[in-house]
Amino acid sequence: MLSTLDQYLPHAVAIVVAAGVAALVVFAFIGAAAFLFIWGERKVSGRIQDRLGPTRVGKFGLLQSLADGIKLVTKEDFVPAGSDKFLFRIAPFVAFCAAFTGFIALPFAQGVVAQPLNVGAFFVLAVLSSEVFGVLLAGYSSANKWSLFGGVREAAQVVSYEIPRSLCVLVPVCIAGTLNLNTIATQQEGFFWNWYVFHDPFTFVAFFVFFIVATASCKRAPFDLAEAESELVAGFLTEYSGMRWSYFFLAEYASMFAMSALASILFLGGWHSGLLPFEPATAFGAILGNLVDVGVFILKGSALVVVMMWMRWSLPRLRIDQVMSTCLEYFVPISCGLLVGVCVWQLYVPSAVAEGTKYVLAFGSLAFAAITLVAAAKTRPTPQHSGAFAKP
Amino acid sequence: MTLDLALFVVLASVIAASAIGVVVAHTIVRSAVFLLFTLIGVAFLYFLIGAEFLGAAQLIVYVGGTLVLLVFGGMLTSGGPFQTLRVRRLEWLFGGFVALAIFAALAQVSLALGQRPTTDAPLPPGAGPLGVAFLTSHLLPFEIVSVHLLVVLVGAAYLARTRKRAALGSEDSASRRNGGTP
Amino acid sequence: MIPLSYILILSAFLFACGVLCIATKRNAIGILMGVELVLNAANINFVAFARYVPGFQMDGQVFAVMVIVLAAAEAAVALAIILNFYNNRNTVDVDEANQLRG
Amino acid sequence: MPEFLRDVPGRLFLAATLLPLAAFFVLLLAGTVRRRFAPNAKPSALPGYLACAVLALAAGCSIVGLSWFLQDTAAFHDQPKTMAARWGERVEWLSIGGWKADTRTARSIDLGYRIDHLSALMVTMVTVVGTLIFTFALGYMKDERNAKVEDHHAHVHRHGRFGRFYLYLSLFAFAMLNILIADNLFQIFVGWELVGVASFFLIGFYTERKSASTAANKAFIVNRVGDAGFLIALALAWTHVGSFNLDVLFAKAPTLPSEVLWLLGLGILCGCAGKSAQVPLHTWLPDAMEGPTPVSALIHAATMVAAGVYLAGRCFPLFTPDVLLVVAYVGAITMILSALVAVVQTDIKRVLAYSTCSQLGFMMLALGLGAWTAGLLHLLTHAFFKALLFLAAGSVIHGLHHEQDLAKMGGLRKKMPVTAYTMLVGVLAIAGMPLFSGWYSKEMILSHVVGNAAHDGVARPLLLALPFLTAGLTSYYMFRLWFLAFAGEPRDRHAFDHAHESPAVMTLPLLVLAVFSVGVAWGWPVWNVEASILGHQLHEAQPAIVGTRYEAIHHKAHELHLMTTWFALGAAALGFGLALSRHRAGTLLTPGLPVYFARLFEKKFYFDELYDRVLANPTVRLARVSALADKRNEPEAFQIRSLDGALNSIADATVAAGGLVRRLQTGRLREYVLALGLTLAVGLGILFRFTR
Repeated sequence: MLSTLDQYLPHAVAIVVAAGVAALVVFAFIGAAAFLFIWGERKVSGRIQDRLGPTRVGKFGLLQSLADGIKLVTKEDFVPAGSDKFLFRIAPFVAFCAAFTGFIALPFAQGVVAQPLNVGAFFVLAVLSSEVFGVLLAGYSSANKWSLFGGVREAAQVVSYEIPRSLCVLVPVCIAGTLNLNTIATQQEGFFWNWYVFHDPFTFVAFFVFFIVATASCKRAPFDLAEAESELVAGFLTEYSGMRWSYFFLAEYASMFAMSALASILFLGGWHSGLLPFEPATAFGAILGNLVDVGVFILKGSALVVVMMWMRWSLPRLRIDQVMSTCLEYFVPISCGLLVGVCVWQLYVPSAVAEGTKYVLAFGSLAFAAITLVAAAKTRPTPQHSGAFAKP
Repeated sequence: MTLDLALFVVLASVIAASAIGVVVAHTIVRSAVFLLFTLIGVAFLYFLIGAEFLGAAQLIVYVGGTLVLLVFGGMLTSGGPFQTLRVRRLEWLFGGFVALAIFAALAQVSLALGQRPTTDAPLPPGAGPLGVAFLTSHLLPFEIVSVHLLVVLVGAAYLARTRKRAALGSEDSASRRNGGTP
Repeated sequence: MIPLSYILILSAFLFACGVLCIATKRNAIGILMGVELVLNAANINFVAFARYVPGFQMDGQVFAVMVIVLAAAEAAVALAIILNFYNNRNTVDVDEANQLRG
Repeated sequence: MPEFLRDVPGRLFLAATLLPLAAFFVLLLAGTVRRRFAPNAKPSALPGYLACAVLALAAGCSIVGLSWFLQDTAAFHDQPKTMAARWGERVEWLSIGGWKADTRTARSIDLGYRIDHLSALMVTMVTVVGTLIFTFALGYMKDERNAKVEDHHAHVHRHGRFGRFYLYLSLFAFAMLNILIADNLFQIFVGWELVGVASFFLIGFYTERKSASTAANKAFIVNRVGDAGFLIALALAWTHVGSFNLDVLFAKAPTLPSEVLWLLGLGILCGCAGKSAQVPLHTWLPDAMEGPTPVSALIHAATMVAAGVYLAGRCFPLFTPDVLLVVAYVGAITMILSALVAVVQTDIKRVLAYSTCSQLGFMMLALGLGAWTAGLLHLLTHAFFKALLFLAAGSVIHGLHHEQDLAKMGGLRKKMPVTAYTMLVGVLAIAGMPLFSGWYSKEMILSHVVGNAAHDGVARPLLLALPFLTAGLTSYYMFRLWFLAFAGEPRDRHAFDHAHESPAVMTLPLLVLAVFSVGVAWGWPVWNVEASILGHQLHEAQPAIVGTRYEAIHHKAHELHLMTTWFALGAAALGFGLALSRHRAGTLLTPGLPVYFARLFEKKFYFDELYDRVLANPTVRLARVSALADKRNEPEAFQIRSLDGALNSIADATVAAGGLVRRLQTGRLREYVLALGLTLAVGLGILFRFTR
């Protein structure tokens, strides 16, 4: 796009315009994604709880988010008396900016990235970890005890979970030998057994650990201690209303997708479908191929986001001490072990064994998924099993 | 004015403005927010100069770690909400004078340095060569930093450990309890 | 290309702000922030020289990384000390920490 | 044979040196452990066995090494470089100078060893004699193996110190061996000091006795005086030559300014005089008899006093003729004074101590007159028969339950025949009776004395007369000792009745030493003094300078030696006859001299008193006077106003200044930072202003 623009505009202006367009695209994508995810979350939660979810506005209630949005925009922008007004106002934007900036370095397809960075993985991690600052500020500036608790909890939790998250990111990075996300994804092209998740037992475990830890660092249930309704009213969100409130949600869904996207780039082959022996971008031409790639990538990311939702409505919330000990006593040692393990695997395991492991893991997981699906399809919920209170 | 320069001017003004903000802010958390902007600005300045790895490191260490720690500390130690500690005007005056003097001296040195011919050297090496350097030619600093970090880890944990505060009377602890509510 | 002296002046300004911050804050954590500003100023210089001085590319970056890491470590220890001070004095006002005055 | 030994067989001697050190550390560790875990247990005999075994091993090493060395000298006779490489090694221990800024060249202090005939023979002698003494001590120190020992002199009960004794002995042996094999003065000095320390420990072994601790202190302090001279020599060597290595020193010695060389020689001589108990630093040696007798044997025979003579022999090329003359006179005076004192002593060990002094004087005299081979041969032979004499004396003391007074002995040869006759061998040897080892060395020295006198035309009559006089006196007092102890009728019935022969562990070393005392210097034909094999081997190590400088004297000595032999024999016989006749008359214990002479001899020429008056007492008095100024409880206007006043005003001024300066320390962090910032700004400004 830059080269096209260069033909018509001075270089400097072209760059600014290109940057603006990229920012706009990313922002629009985040908006649309949040729009759909919020609807999706309500539908998923409804289904899990044996109800229908939103149905009234639009087909399947698809426009429910729009209606909510209109309501939020029109609400009064309320700032509590006695709060630090400046901080209270900027906190949601700090949080959103952090999540938004993470998308800058995320490649959606081969070369389809706002700013290609050599240290992409590192950058995404760094930026997403600064999202915590918005929450902390929100909690602090609200002049509300629950908010403060929420903020402090968030800070403690995210700072702790950052460690295993970074270590788990290092596991595929060790195999790839680069921090460039584009290169990492390109290395996984071809069939799905080339994905790094199936590379060896350590990456296989690392993927799950990373996913759980990422969920925690997005402060999603079961780790949503910062906004635990049953304990802290709504945590750092208590005093927020209207548009500022919705920015937090925008930030949350954005960072959920960013994390899922990072997971799919690092472990699940990025924009590679894993089913095609060729690269769509070369086979279908640049535009169509890249569109396919982007579609695949968004699909993968969204699938992981749906899993996060699924977890939220299936698992009970942990206590704060449990959250912390889970991280510091289990995830940190495990991820350290994984890092060491993957290095040892790379150095000392013969290539034949490594290749074999790849197929075993890939097809094993496939078989496991198939069996689970078949078993789930065959099992009908009986009245005894349907409710938690059915048995004393 | 090239694009680089324009971006630099924008970044520099953001950095400078928020640095001033750090100094003049009354409450500690506001200072921290301005410091956040300063640090992010510096990180982007690194990206602008071409030191990508350092920029990302600056973000993850300072913004994600140090600053959160500072705010945390501020929250743990503040006596009440939005507490400020005022400083006398004379101190401001004198401090400002010293800071100005330092700035003047450093600026003079900077200008003199800037007049020397500089070459537009190739971009600083990225993460890969840097990592190799850390394990070969610059192994000693790397080891020193590692040991230093370990020591700091132990030391900080030791310093900040909870101690039995038997010496404190009930009156004091009661006042502390009351101090928590606004 | 950005002239080297511009970057150096920016860092000088940050340094002066840091010193001013240290000199005018009574809150110990504010002083810590001033120290961070000073360290950042130094770091900017390192990175700038790494960019503009041939032969200093690697050293400049290595030193910058060292400074970042040490700053983080320093913040942790300083905070631990401040918490200790707070535990003993119930305040973080450094003007109260004058027991060693002559 | 292992590779590392085949190429550098000198390591055998290195091993012989380091083995006692290893034993020392093992014993140190074991002792520490024992004191920690079983403080009251009965001392075990193991330390003694260990130390003996280790030293015996060292002796084995050195004997193998010696034989190998002798083979090598035949094989590589014309390849001095190969010999040096095979029998010497060196590592850099400390490097000084040589920085970029330092224009002087780098110098280094090395640690190394170098084996020649002298050191090979000496090491062998020390280890062999040491092994025998160690073995003897197993029996002699048996009391120390009790958990509770009663000290009859200090009247205290204490824990046995068997292990500690061998600990010190091992250190002693190591230190001495280190001196012997060292190839540089610095290492010798290290060994030198270690010998001093070990002797301090051993002389003061019975720490509870005041006399013992005083004697230990005396030995240590008097030795320091000598060491001060040695240190001066070291400093001179370092500044003027830049190396401590002996070979380098010898090579550079002719180029040094004469006064430097002179001072260097005197300094070394001073060290030697201290260690070898030469006048005027001889007073410690008789007092050193306070240590257990095996220690005396070790000090007098093999280790400590030998070190001085050894060093004098080692450093011979550094001595100018002037210095050598001083050496000769010092030796002569020591020899006659000690001999005269020995004549009237009644303590069996003290007689031997003074005889040691006297014999050392002999050796020094020999060295001073250029009879290098003769002096060192006497050192070797003396080591054997003096060890024998001391051990025999120890056996007597042991048999008489710690009775040392000759007046209470007599007739003991019936009770302890082995001791008596082995001691007789020693007496014959030291008296210079033909075919006993002492004869060969003494004859060589005396013939050299005569040669020297003949060459100079009796320019220095004392140097001619005193040796013969001393030879006669030696013969007299040694036979006097033997007659008093073993012959005649017992003078103390009680002591005699309880006397008994020592156990085999003590008499066996005596027998071995007796064999050595007879035959160690033999050659073929046996009656030819100049045919001594040992003498010829030692002659190999003689510095070249001796051969050139004293060529004429050697010739004269050779010419006159038959006459000398008769004269010497006459002197010895005269001494023996006098002793015998006085023994017959029963007047051995009475001085038989004018009273004031007898007093002079008994009081050891008043050396101790002189030192007390001139050195010790004034020092103590000065200290007392100085102490007055510091005693607060004596209200003297003097101290309040002058000394204390001055000190107090200094202190007050400091406090006042501190009071002024401390205002700067406000305790306010921010002010400090401002000050720092201001300094930075000003400093930068100045830098920028002046370095543009």
